[in-house]
Amino acid sequence: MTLRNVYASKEGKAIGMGGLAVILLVLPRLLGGNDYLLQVATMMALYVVLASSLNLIIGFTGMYSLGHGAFYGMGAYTSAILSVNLGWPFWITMPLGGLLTALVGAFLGLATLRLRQTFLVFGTLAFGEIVRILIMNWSSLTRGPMGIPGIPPPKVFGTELTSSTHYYYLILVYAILMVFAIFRLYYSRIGRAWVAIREDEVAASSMGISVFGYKILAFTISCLIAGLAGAFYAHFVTFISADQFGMGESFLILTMVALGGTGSIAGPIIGACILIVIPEAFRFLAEYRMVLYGAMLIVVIVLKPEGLAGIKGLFMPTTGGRRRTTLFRREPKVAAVKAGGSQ
Amino acid sequence: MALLDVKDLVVHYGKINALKGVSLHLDKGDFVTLIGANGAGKTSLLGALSGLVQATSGTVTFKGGDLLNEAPEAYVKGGIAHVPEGRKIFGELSVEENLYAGAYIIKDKAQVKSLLERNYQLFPRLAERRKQEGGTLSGGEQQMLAIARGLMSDPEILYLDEPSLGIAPLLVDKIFEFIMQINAMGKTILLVEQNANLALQVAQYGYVLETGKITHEGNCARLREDDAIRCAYLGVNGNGN
Amino acid sequence: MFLQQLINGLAQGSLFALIAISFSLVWGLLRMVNFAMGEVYMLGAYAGWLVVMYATPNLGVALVAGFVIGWIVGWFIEKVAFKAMRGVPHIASLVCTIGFSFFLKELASALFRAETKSMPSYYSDTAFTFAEANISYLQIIMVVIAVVMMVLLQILFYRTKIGLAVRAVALDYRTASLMGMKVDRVTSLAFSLSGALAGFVGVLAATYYNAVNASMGFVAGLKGFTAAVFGGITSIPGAILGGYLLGAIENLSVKYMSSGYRDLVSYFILITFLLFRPNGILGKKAKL
Amino acid sequence: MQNKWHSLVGVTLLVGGATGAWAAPSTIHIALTAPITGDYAEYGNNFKHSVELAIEEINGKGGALGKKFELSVGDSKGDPKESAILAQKWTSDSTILAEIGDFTSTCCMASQPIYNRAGVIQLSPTASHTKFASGSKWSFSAYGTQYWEQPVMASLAVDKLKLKTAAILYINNDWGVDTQKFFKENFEKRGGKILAEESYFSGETDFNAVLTKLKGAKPDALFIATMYNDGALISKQREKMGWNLPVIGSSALYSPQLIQLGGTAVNGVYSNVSFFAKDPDPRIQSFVKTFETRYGNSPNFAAALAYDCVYLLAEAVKRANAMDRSAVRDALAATKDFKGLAGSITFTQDRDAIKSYKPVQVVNGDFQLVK
Amino acid sequence: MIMEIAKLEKHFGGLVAVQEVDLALAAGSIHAVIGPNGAGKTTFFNAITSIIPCDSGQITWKGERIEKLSPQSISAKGIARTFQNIRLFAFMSVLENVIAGTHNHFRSFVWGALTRNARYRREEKESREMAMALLEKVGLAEKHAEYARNLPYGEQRKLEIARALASRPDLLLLDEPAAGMNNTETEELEQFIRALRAEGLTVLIIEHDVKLIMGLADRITVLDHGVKIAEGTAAEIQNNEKVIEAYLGKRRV
Repeated sequence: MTLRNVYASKEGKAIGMGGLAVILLVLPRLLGGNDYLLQVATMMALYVVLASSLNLIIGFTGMYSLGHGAFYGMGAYTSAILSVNLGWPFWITMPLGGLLTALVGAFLGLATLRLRQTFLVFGTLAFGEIVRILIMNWSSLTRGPMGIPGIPPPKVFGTELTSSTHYYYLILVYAILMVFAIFRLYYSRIGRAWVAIREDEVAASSMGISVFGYKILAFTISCLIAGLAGAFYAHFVTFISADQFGMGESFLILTMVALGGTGSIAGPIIGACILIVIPEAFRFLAEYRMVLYGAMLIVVIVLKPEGLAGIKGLFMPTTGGRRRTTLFRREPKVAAVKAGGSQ
Repeated sequence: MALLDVKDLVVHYGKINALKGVSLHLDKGDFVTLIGANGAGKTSLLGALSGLVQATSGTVTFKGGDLLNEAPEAYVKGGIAHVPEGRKIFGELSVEENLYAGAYIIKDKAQVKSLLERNYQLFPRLAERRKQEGGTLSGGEQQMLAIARGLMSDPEILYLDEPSLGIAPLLVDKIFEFIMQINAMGKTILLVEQNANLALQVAQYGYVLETGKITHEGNCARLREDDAIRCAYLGVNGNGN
Repeated sequence: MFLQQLINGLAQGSLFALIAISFSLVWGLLRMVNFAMGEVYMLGAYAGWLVVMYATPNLGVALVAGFVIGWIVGWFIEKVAFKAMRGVPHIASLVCTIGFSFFLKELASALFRAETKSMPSYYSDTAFTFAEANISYLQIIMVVIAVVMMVLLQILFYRTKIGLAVRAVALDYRTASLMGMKVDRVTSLAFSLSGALAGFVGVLAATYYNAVNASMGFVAGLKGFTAAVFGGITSIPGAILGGYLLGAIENLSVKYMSSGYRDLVSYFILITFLLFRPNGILGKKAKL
Repeated sequence: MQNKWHSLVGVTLLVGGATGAWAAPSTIHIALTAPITGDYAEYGNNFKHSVELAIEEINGKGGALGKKFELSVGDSKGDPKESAILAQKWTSDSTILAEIGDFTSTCCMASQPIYNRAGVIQLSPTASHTKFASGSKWSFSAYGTQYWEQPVMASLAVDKLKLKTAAILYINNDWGVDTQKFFKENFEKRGGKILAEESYFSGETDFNAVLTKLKGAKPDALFIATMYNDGALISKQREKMGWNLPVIGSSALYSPQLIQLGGTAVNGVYSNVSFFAKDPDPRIQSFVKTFETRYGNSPNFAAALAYDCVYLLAEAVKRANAMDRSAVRDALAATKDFKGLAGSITFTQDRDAIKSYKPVQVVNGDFQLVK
Repeated sequence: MIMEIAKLEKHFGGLVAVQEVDLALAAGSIHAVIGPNGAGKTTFFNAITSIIPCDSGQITWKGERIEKLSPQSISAKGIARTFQNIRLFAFMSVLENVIAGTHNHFRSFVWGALTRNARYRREEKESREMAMALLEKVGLAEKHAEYARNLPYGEQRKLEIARALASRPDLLLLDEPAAGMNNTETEELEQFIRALRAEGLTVLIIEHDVKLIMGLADRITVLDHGVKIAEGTAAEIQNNEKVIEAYLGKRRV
């Protein structure tokens, strides 16, 4: 018996993973050089990373954040400024972007000392907006609303990565590494501490888990990953501006996590893939495209509130939630039971 | 005819079986107590008997009508008042507002007024503090308020969940006097208590609930003499002390 | 000019204050936030605009229309995003209202076409000039409406039976249900009322700015929430106070620093208050 | 549930893959990227409608080189990410000759490297970022940067209206900052003085505060670097404040909606046009009329620019006398004195359009050319 | 004395939950705290484990003052506890709950988790073996893969004890461990606690089941309304007039 056989059997997972890996590796071939689909796949991979990293905060540790767009942007801006202004290579600026974001994330993690639930949502949202406004106004560093054009693409062994296939593989490697890292963290002493905090902070602290320390750790790692993703994005699009990292991005990433399912490894991956594919698949609807997108979001969340691949009942407090359910969702009486009982 | 008749009530919380087929019987004017340790399922039982908790199966017959798994307001309208554990008064509402909240289902303003007056007569302490916020009352006063609030819907049956909880001993006596007084007024009472000794002294009939099942029932006087109960609930050592 | 900024701030603050009340109502009952509140406001504005353009030029009717539409949409959002989802993850409700925000905004954009619609002016003449500061009739009306709304709501909550039920449910819904209060109905009512208020303010804002468009709701919603936290989200007087203060501070901040940092001031206030005084200026004492 | 999603992804991939095979070489296939939904939907729809109209006209006259135009439309939502995805979609379709769009500079610049790599013409009707067209030899802007436009307005202000001082209110985005910068530069070059500058973020509706502050600087004139809808709001709020002074804006103010929204408040506002709907030119008149009857609203500057873009391409194809992407690009880059609805276009070395601008003023609820 | 508590006090608003309580705990003993509902027993526990900070008083643990420490530091010092209203990690498996209890005994961190180096693997193996051993001990080994929330009440209590033991404490605080257990389970629990003492563990227990306490505890402290009213052996307590009056209830009516 494996440690986590609660969630899925290891053999099945291994086969699935192997198959998936093969498909992902030969995808550019499969698509026959269709760069459009490759671009969609690249975006999926990027958002898989972003959503998975946010899941560290929301799904594992049970906190909230609506500032992920800003973290992502911070990584992008740091890397872009360093490489455009100082001419540093991608392989140096990218980790620096991640580190700076992680630092800010750790700082924001301090806020979790005082903020909970919805207040944390708004605290992080306001923080994200402050970052955006600063980027817009700090023209001498960020070029303000003009954005930063001409960000050099990354180089590998002296050759610039320019084709869609290059980018695809680069982000694929990055995404696999990050998801793998998140996976390993989740199934480790650290992941258990996070989940313990999510489940019951008081009990976790009496088990010797430093609640505050692990919350900050979750924020730091999550922001590190998002910052790295931002840096990648900057060198991928070669032009960034503040409006690419606004609230809309934060909403999108949060939605991916919630739709896919909080607290599981697969959830954010599924959520990210769906929310990138759906708008593409709905293109034929023209101006009703986003109407349907919104409607779909509502319907899915109402039908499967824990998300498509989430853990059923997660975040339902064992006592409070149950009582609320019985109070508000009156299930129809089962006639047979009553007949049997009233002899 | 029985006022409240409960048969084979089963309640599950997820996979946990909190009540495993409980049957109770209350006639009009009865003073019945239900004792049991923490976690025995007392609060779940009261919840299921006032619509707060969804039962899996069983019957709850009140005045001949079936109430199982109806919404809480159906119970209140039927004539059941539930004074919850821990008093649960509305801390930020004044004493009077708390009482008005208790009379929520009564449409007739004059009747509400007269119920209010009656409660103030019964609990003069509350009349003195009618404008005070409920949260600022002492524990005993809060318990009185909770009972008075329960009476405001002019119920036929009053559930009292652990009225002695966290209250100074002198006041506990006082509150139990009130409860007996209310019973004497003709209200049926179902008292849930952990303080078995006290409960078995004031009530007429008792049920003992253990891990979701009724293990003993009978006349309180008889239950008090029962060895098993003396040993488990009255703190008297079974090895003859 | 200080006085003029202050007056502008108060007029704008009236709008913030009314939206803040909407947030307070929902917060008080569910300890949750409706992210689609700004979109309800936007739909209210469209309803008012439709009335004025196609039915009657009477502003009163337009305001009523905004109120009604807001009521209906608020009711619907509660039914879908909150009622159907009670006892389920908090985050799901949150995302569901984000879905609504998307849906309503794009629906309005698709139905009414994206361009900004013009709302006719009402009472825009200067009522009087005081130390170089102009005050229009509409500005006075807005302040009066906000204050009247607050008084009406205070009466509703403190002088009526249904108000008592709302307060009781907000404090402890389980115990309230033991009193025979229909928790669902009370929640639904408060939610609808909050939507109605948002719709109503939408018409007022449309009149004040003479413009209606599909994306007008987002900033308004966020500012309204900030105002609510600022003044004290658990209380209606707090929400009103927060609205007026936020309006005044925002407008005065422009006087003393670059307007590029105007929103920064709001967000800074939001974060500061969330961190250090989450019960707002009026604090815990104040209640719904 | 998951299976359904899998199949959905599969279907999308299949459909997407198939588009590549639908190549029909008998047409001139162009793509339009525009914000059909989202905050800029209004402009996106203007793009779409006028491009459709232009293609219909051209095809009605037999197309170019005997080939008809074919259009594919993609909605970018104003989101750079989607714009880039669409860019990949268009560039991976070998039948597509050129792309028109996107609306915002940010979107255009985010997708620019993709067009550049693939060697596909990216012709934006409205991208105004000074670094856009110069960023890639495949990128063109038909808008004309503020570098060309603002001298006209500055000259109007100083030389004609004899204004000495001005205050500037601009929207805080790339276009707004450019507009503000070039107006200021040219205004000061001509001896004027900017007394105050304030910016605002998109989505703002309350301008009372900034206006009151600018009023405090007591300028002779107010320059507003805003789109028409904000311009109307600003004018209304300015009027209510009782602040009357000459107001000068840029070509983005030119829209029938400015007057609808602004009412009497926008009377006297100066703007400039390269496209003027009142122009007696029969081409313009027929365009405006067809557009209005078909789509129910009047075309704005964005519509005219997008319309011109189609004709620019058609002409380039004719001049290149080939359907080759690179030949058409060269021909397009060589465009000189192209007569469009929105004035004549000559591309600079950097593929920005040099255009002619005519100052207009709102007089009694109508735009009139300033004589 | 392994732990000495002096004049511990905790107020909630105007309510005095715990008032100047002294308590000395002998190493290797089973010490019970009893008292009527609302007597402040759980608050007392919470104050000892810093889950709520005490207002005043001193707690000395092996000669060291600990009343100002954080809950996790107190756990690190070797004090573990269970909760009256069961606070398991509901969405973790039974085994993981116990492994989470071993948190403090291992040091591998992010790097170890990412690389799964030798130390990490050793620690994981050790912690799993330790946890499984504990589960065997409480008889839950077969259910190690279930979600904790799916266990019946009595087993959840057992699991909570196993989780507390996983931190290898010197002192175990049990808050009403028998609540919700049936007679057989209670007897098993009694045996289990005795076995723990035999291993050298000190146990401080709050319990309502008087029968269990009387048979089990070496010393009993009685709290009533936050005040310690008696302390002694089972026999002493049962004959203490004050206790009979306040806790067992005088004959009323």
